[in-house]
Amino acid sequence: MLAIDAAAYRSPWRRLHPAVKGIFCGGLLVCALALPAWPGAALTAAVVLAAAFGPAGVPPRAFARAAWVPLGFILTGAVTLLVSVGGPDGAVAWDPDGWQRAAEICGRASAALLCQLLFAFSTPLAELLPRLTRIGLPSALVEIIALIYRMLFVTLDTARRIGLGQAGRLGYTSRRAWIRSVGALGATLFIRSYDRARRMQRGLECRGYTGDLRVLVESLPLRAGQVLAAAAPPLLVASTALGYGVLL
Amino acid sequence: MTPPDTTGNAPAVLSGSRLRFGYDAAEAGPVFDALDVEVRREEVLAVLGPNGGGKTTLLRLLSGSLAPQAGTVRLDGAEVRWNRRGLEELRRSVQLVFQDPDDQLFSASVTQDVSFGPLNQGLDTGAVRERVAWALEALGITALADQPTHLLSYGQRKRVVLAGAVAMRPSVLILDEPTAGLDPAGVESLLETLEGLRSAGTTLVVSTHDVDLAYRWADRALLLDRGLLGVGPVPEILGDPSLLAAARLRPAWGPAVGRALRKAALLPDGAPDPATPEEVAEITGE
Amino acid sequence: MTPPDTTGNAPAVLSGSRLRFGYDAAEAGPVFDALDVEVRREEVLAVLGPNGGGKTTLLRLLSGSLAPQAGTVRLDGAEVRWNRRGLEELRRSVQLVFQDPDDQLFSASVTQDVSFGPLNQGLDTGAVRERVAWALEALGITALADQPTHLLSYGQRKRVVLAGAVAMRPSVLILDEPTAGLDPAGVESLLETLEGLRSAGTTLVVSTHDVDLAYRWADRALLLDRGLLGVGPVPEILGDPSLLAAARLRPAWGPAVGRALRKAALLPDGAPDPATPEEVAEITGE
Amino acid sequence: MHIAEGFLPPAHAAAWTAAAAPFVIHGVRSLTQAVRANPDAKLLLGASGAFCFVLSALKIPSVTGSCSHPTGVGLGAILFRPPVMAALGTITLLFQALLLAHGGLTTLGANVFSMAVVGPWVAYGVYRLVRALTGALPETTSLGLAVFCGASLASLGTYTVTSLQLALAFPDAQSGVPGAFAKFGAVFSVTQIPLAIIEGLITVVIVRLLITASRSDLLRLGILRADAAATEPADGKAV
Ligand SMILES: Nc1ncnc2c1ncn2[C@@H]1O[C@H](COP(=O)(O)OP(=O)(O)OP(=O)(O)O)[C@@H](O)[C@H]1O
Ligand SMILES: Nc1ncnc2c1ncn2[C@@H]1O[C@H](COP(=O)(O)OP(=O)(O)OP(=O)(O)O)[C@@H](O)[C@H]1O
Ligand SMILES: [Mg+2]
Ligand SMILES: [Mg+2]
Repeated sequence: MLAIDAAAYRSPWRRLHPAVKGIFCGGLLVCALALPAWPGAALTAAVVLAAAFGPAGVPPRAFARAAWVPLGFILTGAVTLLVSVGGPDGAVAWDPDGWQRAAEICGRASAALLCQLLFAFSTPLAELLPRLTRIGLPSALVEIIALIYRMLFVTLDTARRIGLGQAGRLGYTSRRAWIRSVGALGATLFIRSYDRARRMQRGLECRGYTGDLRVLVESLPLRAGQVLAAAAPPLLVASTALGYGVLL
Repeated sequence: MTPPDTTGNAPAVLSGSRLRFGYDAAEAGPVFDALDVEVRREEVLAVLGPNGGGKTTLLRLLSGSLAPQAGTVRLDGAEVRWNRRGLEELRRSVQLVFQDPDDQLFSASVTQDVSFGPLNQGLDTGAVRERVAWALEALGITALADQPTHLLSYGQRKRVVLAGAVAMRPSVLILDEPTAGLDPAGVESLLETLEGLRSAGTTLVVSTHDVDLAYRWADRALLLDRGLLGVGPVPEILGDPSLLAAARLRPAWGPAVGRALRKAALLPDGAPDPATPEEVAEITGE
Repeated sequence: MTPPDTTGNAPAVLSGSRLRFGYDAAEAGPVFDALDVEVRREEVLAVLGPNGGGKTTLLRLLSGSLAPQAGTVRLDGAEVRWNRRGLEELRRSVQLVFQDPDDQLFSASVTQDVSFGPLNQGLDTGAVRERVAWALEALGITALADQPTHLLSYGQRKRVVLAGAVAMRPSVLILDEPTAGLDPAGVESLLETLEGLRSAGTTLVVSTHDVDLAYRWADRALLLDRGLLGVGPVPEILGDPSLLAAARLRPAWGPAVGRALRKAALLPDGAPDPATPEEVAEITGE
Repeated sequence: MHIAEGFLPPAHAAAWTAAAAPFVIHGVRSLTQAVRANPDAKLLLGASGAFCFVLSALKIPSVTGSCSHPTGVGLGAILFRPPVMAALGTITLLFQALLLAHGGLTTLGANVFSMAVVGPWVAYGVYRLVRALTGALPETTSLGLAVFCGASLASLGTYTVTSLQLALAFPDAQSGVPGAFAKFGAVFSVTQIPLAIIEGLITVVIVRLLITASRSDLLRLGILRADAAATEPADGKAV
């Protein structure tokens, strides 16, 4: 239903401890943000893409589709850097240094985006969420987050089907109809969500629910070797980029 | 693949040729490929198959709720274009009713919900009002007109959704498992209503798991299990246990009992198979 | 009201006496009043009735998910107290599986979800792990162990919920329309699984609309239409067309065909009625 | 409008995270308190969170012809109150980042500040204000106006804050932060202003339908005045 989520469960990296993927993607993310954009961002992007389409087995089409919206934001945002306003050259003028800044930001942000996407495409949330208590979040909050994750798909499915039903009855043929349809859809979803919560309450009570949603979390081993292997590429990228800077 | 059946002579009102559809690349290939299907004017076509066989997918393709990845859908002989205009035209003639009524009920009251389609067709208030009254009448739920939808029983909700589709006066009504979740009395009264629509000229396409129901009600049957297994007149298709087994369906009672009764000379050779247990009782004279 | 059937001699493991329940004052009286019901050890009891007949309500009363407004529920002869302690005890022995699997699936992964019940029973991690593995095995879904629940099909989710109940090792398993929405092959394989549980000593209470299914599978049947219409051994209850008509159910094929075949001397007088079309074909020797 | 991963310089990302933190911590605290007071609230909160996420994934028409999404911030704040929305909104944004790649993880703080803190407070403030000012009008009109203003101004508020966040990060070479604010504001206004109006309209439709269909829930959430709710017949047809 959600392409990133579905791909994460099929990822060859699914069995890796989330911390390992966190170190790998997080380390590269730091590289993208902290190193000089050239060649730091370019190197980071290259490493991420190689990892994604190589060992992590990310489906390229889904990856590209997911990247589309945030890339659009990055490009739109960067465009504003090409001009300056209110200067001596008139209300709006080309900024001679603008393209450089824009390119730098585009590169940096795109590389960072790729790191985030790789993490999302290889880490199923079902395996990440129960571990959030380990980093000190209150267990009630973690249970709510996990519930939201589960109910999200039920609600999304409902929304999709109601939307299809509305479309079949010509509910999206004009703007007015569209607004009416989305409004009806939103209201129905709210009612359905509350009803769902009540029914789930009943259903879980039969299974002994008294307020705690404790479940068995399978422990994944965190191996030192994997941690080191995950930390190596970011360190390598950092030292290469910094070395490149020194040599220049 | 069985070639399209050509014994009947009613023209095809809706047809698909060489349809292909798959949900995503990761799945084991498309749900079906190069599927030919024909819906004839004023017939009842039953679509049968196991869970995941592709019934819902086919119905959605025929009603414009999914675009085929290859192949064409034709309405009255004209190819359907998958753009806004084309879809709008298709949806004026072909209405799909989902299995779960809650997927299509989204207004606060029955009248409001039934008026949704006609309003979107651009009718004026008077005409909409008429359509709504007529559709509620046709489904026998005029008494529910002012009820809030969330207080209705399952069977009542199914009827309201049907009224919402019928109010758009489609020439083809496609129903995804219309009898699922209804008790036998509910099934009977729904069938009666649908018979009424059909005799008023509506063509019906119905998906179901219930072989016995299809056997007694449909004109033609189409067996689907990720690909066409067979299509033709009901006695031919649903009387064939090996075909049904291939579609992972259990055989129908009617033909089995019919054979037994004929063997026992309780049923003359040319007579049709009994369609219900009541008919068996009648035949044996109780 | 038919008096409680006393032909069998297995002791009642779960029973309700003079149960009353109504949802709210606005409704036309309680769903039922002074209802007596008895579930016997290791039997399959089918609860049948029309939509709104009160099947779900009865199952919820028996499993402690609703408190009766009058009357008592007894587990192994001891009256159930409607406080936390009493309910906890009842739920150790009696598990209810709802019709809609999404009402009981709350966790993102199958193993996590199935472990919920055993953990609530206070078992330690090792024991829970064992129970989960055993329940998944019993339902034939070991391969799904680390699948996310939202990517499963309807039939698979039904099985996961069942596993969640079975993992608590109840002595009575109550199932609300377990076969609704499943295709015939799915029904068969579910029945096989349930047969396995039953031969391991689990008592089963099952609500359904499907007279033929109850006819071929259950030991006793209970007809409910806002009040008890009849309870007793299946051939007696489901073989009685007038009783079924009173419950707004259609007759079963089995008895009707059995009568016809006996009349035609195709079936000896003492032999049981055929339960499936295949059996009819066998009898007529095909 | 979600700020993408890596778009903000690290110092800005950290600063916005720090700015959003107290609100989120307060929200989480009120969430856990609600659960402690009533354990059943857990499932309702789960359902509400899922609702917020799905609401913000609905497609609505936009000027450019393509589809856009509502923020859902206004409706959420009116239904659940700003403190709870701070928590639910943060969770929604986290899921959007990980499941849809809308918004990033390092920019989560900035997005939370605009969409789970400022937006809800604007919505709630405006809603209460308009409600108070229009107390004399019929209940449906008053509620409709308040909901429209609350939802559309919340949407505009988040967009303004985001533009400001971007301006602070990338001041204009000539005119500094104000110039940059004008630039970002202008670029995104093309899509965001019509969206805010449409979101306002849709939210009105939703609330009106809820009044007829889910009166008891709204009463419990305190959206409706108990007295008026009992008498006022609401017509579900709007727009
Ligand atoms: N929205 C979807 N996304 C991905 N796969 C889907 C989707 N809907 C259906 N499928 C898959 O497509 C195949 C055909 O499904 P379809 O719903 O058409 O079957 P069906 O015959 O209607 O089954 P049922 O009897 O269970 O309703 C199945 O394998 C199913 O898992
Ligand atoms: N939560 C509820 N609130 C109010 N009334 C209810 C509720 N649940 C059921 N009812 C009413 O109680 C009666 C019995 O319903 P019940 O669900 O027990 O029937 P059922 O035999 O299970 O029907 P079905 O075959 O449709 O599942 C019906 O009239 C129904 O409308
Ligand atoms: Mg289907
Ligand atoms: Mg029921």
